Amino acid sequence: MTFFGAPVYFLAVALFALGIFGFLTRRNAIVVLMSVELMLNAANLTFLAAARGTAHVHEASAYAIFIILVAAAEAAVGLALVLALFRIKQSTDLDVASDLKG
Amino acid sequence: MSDDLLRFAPIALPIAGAVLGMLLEALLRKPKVAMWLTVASLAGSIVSVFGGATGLAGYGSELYTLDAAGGILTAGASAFALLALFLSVNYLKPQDDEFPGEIPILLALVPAGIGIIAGARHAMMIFLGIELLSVPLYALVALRRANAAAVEGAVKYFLLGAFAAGFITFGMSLLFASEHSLDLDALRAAAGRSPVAAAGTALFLAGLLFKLSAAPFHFWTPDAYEGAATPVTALMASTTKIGAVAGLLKITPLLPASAWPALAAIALLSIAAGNFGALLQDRVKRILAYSSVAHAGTILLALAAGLSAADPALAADLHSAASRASVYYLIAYGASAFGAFGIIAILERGGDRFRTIGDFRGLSRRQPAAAWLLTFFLLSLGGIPPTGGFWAKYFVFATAVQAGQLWIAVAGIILSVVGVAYYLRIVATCFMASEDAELGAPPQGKVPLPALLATLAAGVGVLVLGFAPAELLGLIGR
Amino acid sequence: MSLLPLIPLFPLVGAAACAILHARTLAARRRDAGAAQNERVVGAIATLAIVASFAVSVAGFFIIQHEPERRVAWIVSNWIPTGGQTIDFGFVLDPLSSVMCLVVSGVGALIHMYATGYMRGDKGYARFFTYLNLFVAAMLILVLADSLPILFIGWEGVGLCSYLLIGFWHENMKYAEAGQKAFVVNRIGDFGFLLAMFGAATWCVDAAGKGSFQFAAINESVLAGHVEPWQVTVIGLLLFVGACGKSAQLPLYVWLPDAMAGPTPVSALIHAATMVTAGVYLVIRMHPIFDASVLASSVVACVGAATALFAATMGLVARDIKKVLAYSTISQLGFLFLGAGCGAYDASFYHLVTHAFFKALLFLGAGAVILAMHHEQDLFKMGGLKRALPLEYRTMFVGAAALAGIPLMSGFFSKDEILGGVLAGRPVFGNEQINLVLYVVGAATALMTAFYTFRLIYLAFEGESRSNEHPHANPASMTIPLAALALLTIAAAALGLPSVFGEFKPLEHWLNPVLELGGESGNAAKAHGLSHSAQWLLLGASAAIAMIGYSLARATYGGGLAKSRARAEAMPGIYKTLVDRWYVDELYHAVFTKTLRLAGVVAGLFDAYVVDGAVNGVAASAKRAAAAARGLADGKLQSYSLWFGAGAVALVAAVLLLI
Amino acid sequence: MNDWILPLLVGIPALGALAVALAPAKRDGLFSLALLFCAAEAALAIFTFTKFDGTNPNEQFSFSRPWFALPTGAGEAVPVAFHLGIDGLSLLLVALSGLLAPVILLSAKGHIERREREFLVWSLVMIAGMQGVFLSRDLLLFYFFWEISLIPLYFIIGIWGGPRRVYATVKFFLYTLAGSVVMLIALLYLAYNFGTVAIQELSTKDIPVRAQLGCFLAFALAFAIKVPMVPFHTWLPDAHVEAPTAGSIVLAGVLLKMGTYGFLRLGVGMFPAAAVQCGPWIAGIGAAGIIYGSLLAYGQSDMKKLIACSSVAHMGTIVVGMFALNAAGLRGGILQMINHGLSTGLLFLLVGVLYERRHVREIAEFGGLAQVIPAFAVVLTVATFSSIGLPGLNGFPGEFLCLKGAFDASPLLGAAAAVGTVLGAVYMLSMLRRVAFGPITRGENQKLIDLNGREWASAIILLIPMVWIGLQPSLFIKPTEPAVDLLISQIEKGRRSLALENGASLKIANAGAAETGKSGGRR
Amino acid sequence: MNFADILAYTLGAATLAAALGVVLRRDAVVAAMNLVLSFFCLSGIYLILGFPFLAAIQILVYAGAIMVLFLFVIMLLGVSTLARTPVGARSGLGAAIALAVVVEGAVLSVKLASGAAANTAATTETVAGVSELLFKQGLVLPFEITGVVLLAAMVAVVVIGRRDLRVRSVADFAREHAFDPRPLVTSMPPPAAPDGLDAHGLHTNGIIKNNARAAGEHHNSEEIAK
Repeated sequence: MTFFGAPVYFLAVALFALGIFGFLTRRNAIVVLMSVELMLNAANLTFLAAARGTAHVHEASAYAIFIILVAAAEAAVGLALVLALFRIKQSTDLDVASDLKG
Repeated sequence: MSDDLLRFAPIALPIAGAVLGMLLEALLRKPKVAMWLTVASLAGSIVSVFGGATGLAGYGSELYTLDAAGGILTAGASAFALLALFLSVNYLKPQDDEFPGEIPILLALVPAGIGIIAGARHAMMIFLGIELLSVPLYALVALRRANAAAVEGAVKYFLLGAFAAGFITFGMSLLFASEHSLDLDALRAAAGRSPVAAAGTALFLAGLLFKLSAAPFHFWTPDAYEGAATPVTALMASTTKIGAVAGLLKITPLLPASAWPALAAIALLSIAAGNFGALLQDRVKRILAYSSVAHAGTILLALAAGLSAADPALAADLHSAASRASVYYLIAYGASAFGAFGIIAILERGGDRFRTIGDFRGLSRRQPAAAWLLTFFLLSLGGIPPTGGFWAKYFVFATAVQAGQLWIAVAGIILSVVGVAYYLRIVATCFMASEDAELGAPPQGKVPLPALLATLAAGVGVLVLGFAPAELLGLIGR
Repeated sequence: MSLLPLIPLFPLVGAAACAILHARTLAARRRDAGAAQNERVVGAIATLAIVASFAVSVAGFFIIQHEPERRVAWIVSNWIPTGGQTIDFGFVLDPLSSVMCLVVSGVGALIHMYATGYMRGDKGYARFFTYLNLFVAAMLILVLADSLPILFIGWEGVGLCSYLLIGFWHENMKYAEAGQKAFVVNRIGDFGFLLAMFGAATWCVDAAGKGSFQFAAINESVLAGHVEPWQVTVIGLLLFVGACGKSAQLPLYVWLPDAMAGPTPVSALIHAATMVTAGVYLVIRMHPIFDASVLASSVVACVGAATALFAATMGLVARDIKKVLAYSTISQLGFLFLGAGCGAYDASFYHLVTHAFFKALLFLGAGAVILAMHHEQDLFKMGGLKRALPLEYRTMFVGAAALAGIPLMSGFFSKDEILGGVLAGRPVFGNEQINLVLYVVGAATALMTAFYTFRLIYLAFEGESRSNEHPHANPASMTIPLAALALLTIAAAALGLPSVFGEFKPLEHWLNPVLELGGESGNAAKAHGLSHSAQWLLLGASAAIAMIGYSLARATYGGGLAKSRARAEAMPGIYKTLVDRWYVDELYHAVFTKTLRLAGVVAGLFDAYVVDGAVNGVAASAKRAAAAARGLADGKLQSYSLWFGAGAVALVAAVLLLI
Repeated sequence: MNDWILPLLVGIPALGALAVALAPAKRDGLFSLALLFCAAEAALAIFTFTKFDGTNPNEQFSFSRPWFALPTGAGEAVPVAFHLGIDGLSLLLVALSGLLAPVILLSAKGHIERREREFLVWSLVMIAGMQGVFLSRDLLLFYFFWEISLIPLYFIIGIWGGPRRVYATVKFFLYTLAGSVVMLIALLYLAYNFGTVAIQELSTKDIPVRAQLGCFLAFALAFAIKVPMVPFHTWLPDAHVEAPTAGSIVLAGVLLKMGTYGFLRLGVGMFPAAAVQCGPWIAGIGAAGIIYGSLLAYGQSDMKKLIACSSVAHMGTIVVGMFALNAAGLRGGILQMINHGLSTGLLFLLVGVLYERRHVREIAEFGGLAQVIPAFAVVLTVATFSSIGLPGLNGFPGEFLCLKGAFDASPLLGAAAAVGTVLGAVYMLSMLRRVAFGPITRGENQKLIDLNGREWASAIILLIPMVWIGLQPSLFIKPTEPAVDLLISQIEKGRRSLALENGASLKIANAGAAETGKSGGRR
Repeated sequence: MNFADILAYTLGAATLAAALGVVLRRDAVVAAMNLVLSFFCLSGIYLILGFPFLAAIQILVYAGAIMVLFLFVIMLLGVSTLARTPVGARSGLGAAIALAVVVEGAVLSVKLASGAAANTAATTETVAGVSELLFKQGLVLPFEITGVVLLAAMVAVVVIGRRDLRVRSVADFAREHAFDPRPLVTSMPPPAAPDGLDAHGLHTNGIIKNNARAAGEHHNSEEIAK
C-alpha cells in the first residue's frame, strides 16, 4: 500500500508526537529546542505530503520555506537565551530556572 | 498607487521605522535618533489607520486587508507601544549605564506584528504576525540579562512560545491537508465539514490561547510579567492580548458552531484560575498577571458566545457583537493595565522596591496622586462603573446574554466579583493601613516626565471610555 | 362651638410654657438664679391652664344641652390619608365625653393645685408640670376623640406621660425601671388595640362596603349587622386586651403597683382618676360591639371579677400606704369591667366617676401623710396622726368610707348599682348561675375592700405614733384640694340614687343618647329587671358587708400593731404568698424577661456563627481554592509545558467530539 | 420647561467634590466650601419638593440626553439615555438625601481630624451617587449610579473607621456587588428580549409571567442584600460599628433605602405579576426580619450595633408594608423610608456625639447622662420615641400605614409585623434607660459637655421634619398618592395576568380574577 | 509497491529512528547528530514526494545552518556539562500526552488519506513555480514579513547576547551574577500584630489572609543589587 497515502501522515504525526514528548520530558534546554525543530519538520512534511501531485505544489513548498525560515529565527533567539541562562546559572538544566513561582 | 501605500501604511511604517532606526543607530551611535524615529513611525501608523487605511482593496488584498475592527486593534497596539516607549525612556538608564538603542526598534516591531494579524486574510499571515510580535517581546523580557529573574522569565516565555508555534504550524498543515488552501474565507466556508480541518483549527487555537494566556496555557504569564522590566510588562499586558484576540477573531469562525462549549469552558476556567490565583498573591506584578488571565477568560466568554449560533444570520450578528465587545474590552483593559503598570514603573524608577503589597502600605499619604490614580486603574480593572472597565465587562456579558447563555454569564460574573477582592486589597493597603504601621520605602528621585505623560494618557483614555462608550463603539461598528 | 377645641389646647399651651420655663431654669440653674420665684410662676401657669380647660368643659356641658343629639363634633385638620379612608383630627363632645372632660379637668385642676405645694423645692419642678399638663392634654384628646386613631394618639400620649412621670426621679434606677415596665406593658396592650383598630377599619364596613375608623360608623355598622359575628368577637377581645393594658387588668396589671414610684400627685391623677379609667371609657364608647358579642362581654366581666378579687387579696397585707391604694384601684377597676361586661354601662360609669373622686382624695391624703412623715411610706412605721393632721384625717375618713361602701356614701350607691347590674344584667356566657357567682365574688371583694381601707386608716391615724419624727403641718395649697374632693365625694352620691328611691337618676338620664344606641341592649334591660323588694334586699346586703368589714378592721388594728401581728402569723402560708403578691412578679420576670434576654443572646450567637459563618465560609473556601491555584504554579517549566500539552490535547479531543 | 433641576441635583455635589478636591484652601476653608455646596443641595431639594405637582402620577422635570446605543444585532440597537426624572415614588427620597447632605458634613466636622479633603470629596460623591440612583429613569443609568455609590462608602468606612474597618468595608463592598452583578445579567436579558432599558417602557410592556419571575428574583436578590433583609443582613452591623458617624448616618439614612426603592420601582413596578406571586413570601421574610432584628438588637451591648440591628427591624416593616401590595401598605412603605432615615440618622448622630466625647460605644460605659447633659437626653428621648412609633412623631404615621396594609393583606401578617412595635419599645427603652437614667456610674461622665452649636444645628435639621411628618403626614403623603395609585393599577394588571396564567381556561380565570379582586385578603 | 515506495518506507523508518534517538539519548551531542540524520532522511522523502527544491533547502538551511548553530552552542557551553542530561521528573505524564497525540493523529491521518484523491499527475515542484509565487505575485507579502521576522530575530539576539563593554572573565562574571539566595521579600519576622492584624496592618480573619507566612515560605531570586 503506497507510502504516500496514510503512512506519510503517520510519520508526520509520529514526528510531531516525538517532538512533544521530547519537549515535555527532557530537562536540557538544547534538547528541548531540538524537539521544537522536530515538531516544525513534522508540519513541513504534512504540507508537502498533502500537496504531492496537486496544483498547490508550489504553494506548499512556499509555506514549507516560510516555516523553515521562522524555525531558523526561533532557533537563533532560543540559543541566545540559553546562553544568557547559562551565563547566569552555569547550567542548561531547566529546573534551575524555577525561582519565579507562586 | 497611493492607495496601496496607504493600505499597507499601518504595518509598513513601523517596520520602516525599525529598519531605518537600526541603520542610523549603527551609523550615528546616538540612541535618541532611533527613539524619535520610532515615535514618528508609530504615530504615523495610528494616523494612517484613522486616515482611511481600512477597507481599501488593492494589491495583495486577498492576503492582507484591514477592516474597521482590525484598524482599531492596530492603532491600539501602536498607541500602547508608543506609551511603553515613553514609559521606558529613562526607566532603564540608571541600570545599564547607556540606553540600548535597540529598544525602540523592538518596540516598533511589536505593533507591526499585531497589524499583520489584525489584517490577515490568510492563515500563514497570522502565524507570521504572531512570530513578528513574539520575537521582539522575548528580547524585551530578557532586556536586563544580568537579572536572573528576567532571563528566567524570558526563557520560559520563549520555550512555551516555540512550543505554541509548533502547534500552530502543525495545525495549519492539517488545515492545508484537508482544504488545500490557507485562505481564511475559504476555510470559514468549509468550517465543520471535515474533522481534520476542525482538529487543525483546534491546534491553531491552542497556540493563540497561549498568546492570550487563557487557563491551561497561562502559567508563563506570571513569571514573564514579574521577570520583565515594568515598562515591558506594561507593553506585554496591553498588546499581547490584542494580537491574540485579533487572531482568535479570525480563527474561531473556522470552528464548527457546535464547538462553542469548549471555548466557554476554557473561558470560565481562565476567569477562575486567574481570580483565584491572584487572591493570595503578595507580589503586585504577579497579581496583575493573574488578573490578565482572568480578563483573557472574560474576552473568551464573548468569543464563545459569538461562536454559539447555529443559523448563519444570527451567527453573523453574534460574531459582530462578539468582535465589538472584545475589541472594546481590549482597548479598555489594555489602557487600565498599562496605567496600573505605568504607576508601578513611576514608583519603582528602575529600582525594585515596589514589588510586594507591603511596599504600597500608606502610599496615599506619601504619594496621594499616585495612590488615587492607581485606585482608578484598579477600579477599571475590577469593572466598577465610572471607568472604561465597567462598559467593557458590560458589553462582554451583553454578548453572552444575547447568545442566550444566561447561566454561563451568571457564573462568569460571579467569579469576576472574586476578582474585585484582590484589587480592593491593594487599594486597602494604599489607603487604609493603620496610622502607626511603618510605611513602605519611599521612591527616590523625581518623577520622569514622559512616563508620567504616558500614564496620564492611559488614565484619560480609561476615563473617556468610562463616560462616553459611544465614540469607540461607533468607530468599531462602522 | 368655636371655643370647644380649646379644651385640649389649654393644657398643651400650658405644657409648652412650662417646658420653656424649665429650659430657662436649667440654663439659670447653671447660674443658680432664684429657683423659688420661678416655681410660683410655673405652678400658676400650669394650674390656670387646667382650670381654664375645666371652665370650657363646663361651658361645653351646657352648650351640648341644646344640640339635637346632645352632640357637637368638629374637625381640626386631616391627618393620615390611608388610601381607603382619610383619618382626620376629629373630635366630638357628647354626654359621655363631656362628663369625662369635667372629671379629668376638674380632678386635674385640684391635683395641680395640690402638686404646687407637694413638689415645692424639687429641682425638676417645671419639668414635672410640663409632663402633668401634657398628660391632661393627652387624656382630653383621648376622651374627645371621635375615631379610634385619634383616641390612639391620646392613648399612647398618656402612656408616654405616665412613663415620664413614673420615672420622674430618674436618678434612682429602680424608678426608671418602673417607668419602662409601665410603658412596655402598656405597649403590649396597645398591640391588641392596634390590631382591633385595623380589624374595625377593614371589617366594619357600611352598606356601601367602605370601612371607617369613626366610632359612630363602626358602632352603626355593627348594629346594622354588616360584620360577621366572629369578627365582632375578635375586635371586642382585642379592644379588651388594649383596655387591660391601660387599666391594669389581670394579665397586664403588674405595672401599676410599681408605678407608685412616681410622685404622689401623679399616682392620684394618673393611676387613680384618669388614665386607668380609659379602658372602661373605651368599652363604654364601643359598647355595641360588646353587646353584639356575648363571648367578648362575658370575658370582660369574668376578667373584671377575677382581677377585683385577686387585687383585693393583695391589698389586705400591703405595708406601703400607696401600694394599698394601688391594689384597691386595680380591684375597683375590676368592678367597673365586671359591671360593663354585664351590660350595666351607666352603673359602671357612675362608679367610675365616684371612684375618681374618692380614690384621688385618698391618694392626696396619703401624699399629705407621706410629706408630713418626711417621705415615710410604711404603714407599720406610722400611727397616731389623728391629732397631728386633723383635716387630713377627716377628709381621708370620708374617702375611706366612700371606698368601703359605707351606706349613704357615693361609693355605696355606685358599687351597689354595679352589683345590681350584675344580677339583673345580661347572662354571662349565656347562663344565669354565672351572674350569681360573679355577684358573690363582687360581694367578697367589697368586704375585703372595706377591711383594708379601714386597716389603712387605723394603722396610719389611730393608736400611738410608732415613729420618732414629729409630723409638721401641710401648706394650705394641699389641704384645700383635699377638702374640695371630700365635698365632691359626698355630693357624687346624688348622681345616681337607686331607682327604689324614685326616678332621680341624672347621670343615667344624661348618658341615654350614648348608651341608647342599641335600643334594647342598653340599660333599659336592667331597669325593670329587679323588683323593688329585690333592690331593698340588695341595699341591705351591701350595707351589711361594709359594716362587717369596718368592724373587722377596727377589731384587728384598733388596739395597735402587736395584736394584729399575732393574728397575721396565725395563717403564715397564706400571709406569705399574699405578701409576695402571689409570686406573680417573679413568674413574669422568669417567663418574659429571661426568655427575651435569652432569645436575644441566642439570636446574636446564631447570627454571628451561622449566618455570618456562611458568609465568611464562602470567603474561606475562596482562599482555599486560591492556595490550591498557587500550588499549581511551581515555577518548573516542565509542569507548565505539561499543562500546555494536556490543554491542547483536551481541546482537540473536545472539538472532535463536539462536531 | 424646568428640566434643569434634576441634573443640578446630581451635579451640585459632583461639582462640589471636584471643587473641594482641587481647592487650595487650608483646613476649615475646605469644610465651609463643602458645606456651601451641601446647603445649596438641601435648598434645591426642598425647592423641588415644593414645586412638585402632587396631582400628576407620571414623572416630572424629566431631563433626557441620548448616551449611547447598545447594538443588539440585526441592525437595531437598544437606545441608552441619560434620563433623569422624579415622580411620587422618588420625591421624598430625593428630598431626604438632599436634607441629609448638610447633616453629614456637620456631624463629620467633629470627629474627622485627618485627611479632611479626601473625606469631603468622598461624601460629596456619595450624595451625588445617591441622588443619581433615585432620579435615574433608565435601568442602565440606575445600575451605573447604583455601583458608583458603593465606592465612596468603601473609602469612608475604610479610612476613617474603627479597628476592624478593612474587614467590614470589604465585606460590605463585595456583598452588595455580588448581588448587583446578578441584577446586571437580568438587566441585559431585558435589554435584549424587550429592546429597551427605559423603566417607563418596561413598566408598560407586558412581559410574560415566567420571564417576569426570573428577572424579579434576580433584582430581588440585589435589593434584598441592600435593604438588608434577614438572611443577607450580616454586613450591616459590621459596617455600622466600624463606620465613622457621618458614614453611619448616610448608610442608615439613605443607602438602605436604595434597596426598598429598587423593590418598589423596579420590582413591583416592572414585574407586577411576579411581585404578586412572590409578595407573600417576601412580606413573610420581612415580618420574620422584624422579630429577628428586634431580638438581635435586644442582645447587643454596643450602642451603635443595637441601632444597626434596630434598622434591620425597621426595614423589615417597610418591606412588609410594601409587599402587602395595597394602597395603605405602599403609602406606609414610602413614608416609613423617610421616617427611618430621619430617626435612625438622628440616633447615629447622638451616638456620634457620645463617641466624640468618650471614644467608646458600650452602653455600660454610660449611665445617668440626663443629669449631666440634659439637652442631649431630651433629644435622645425624642429620637427613641420617634423610632418606636409614638403618635405625634414621624414614626407613627408610617408604621401605622405599613401595619394597616399588612393587616389588609392578611391579618396573620399584620399581627406578626405588629409584634415589632412591642419588641421595639423593649430594646429601645432599655437602651435609653441604661444610657440616660439611673445614677452616674462612670467618673468620666461627670465632666461631659452638652450639645454644642454645630450638633444642635444638625439635630434641628432632623427634628423639624420629624415633628412635621408626625403632625401633618398628609403634606408628605398627598404628592405620592397619584404615583401609588398608578402602581396599584400596575399590580392589578399583574394580578390579572397572573390569574390568566394560572387559570387554564378563560372561565376559571374570570372567576379567579373576580375572586382575587373582591377580598384582597385571600392568599 | 514499486521501488519508490520501498525507498520511502526505509527513509521513513530511518527518520523515525533518528527522531527517537534525538529524544531518548542522554548525551546532547549524540542527540544533535541524530537530528541531522533525520533531516537528511526527510530531504530524501521530499525528493521522492517530488519536491527537489525543498529537499535542497532542507539540507542547506536546516542541516547546514541551524544544526551548525546548535553544535556551535553545544561546543560553546562545554561538551562535558551536557554529557548526562537527566530526564524530567514527571516524564510518565509527558509520554501519556504524546501517546494521546499519536492516537488522535492516527485517526486524523486515516481520515485524511481516505479523503485525498489519489491523483497520479506527477506535477513536480519547480524552482520557477516557487519563485513565481514568492517574488512575483501570490505570497509576496508573507515572504517579505519573514524577512522582517529574521531582522527582528537578529536584533533580539544582539540585545540578549550583548557582552558587557567592560570585558571580564567568564569566572568573575559568573560570580558577579551568581544568584543570591536571599529571599525575594525581605520579610522581617511578622511583628506581634495587635488583635488579629497581619504584618501589613491589615485584618487577618477577613478576606485578606495573613500572607506574611506565604511570602516568607517561598524564596525568589532577588535582583542583584548593582
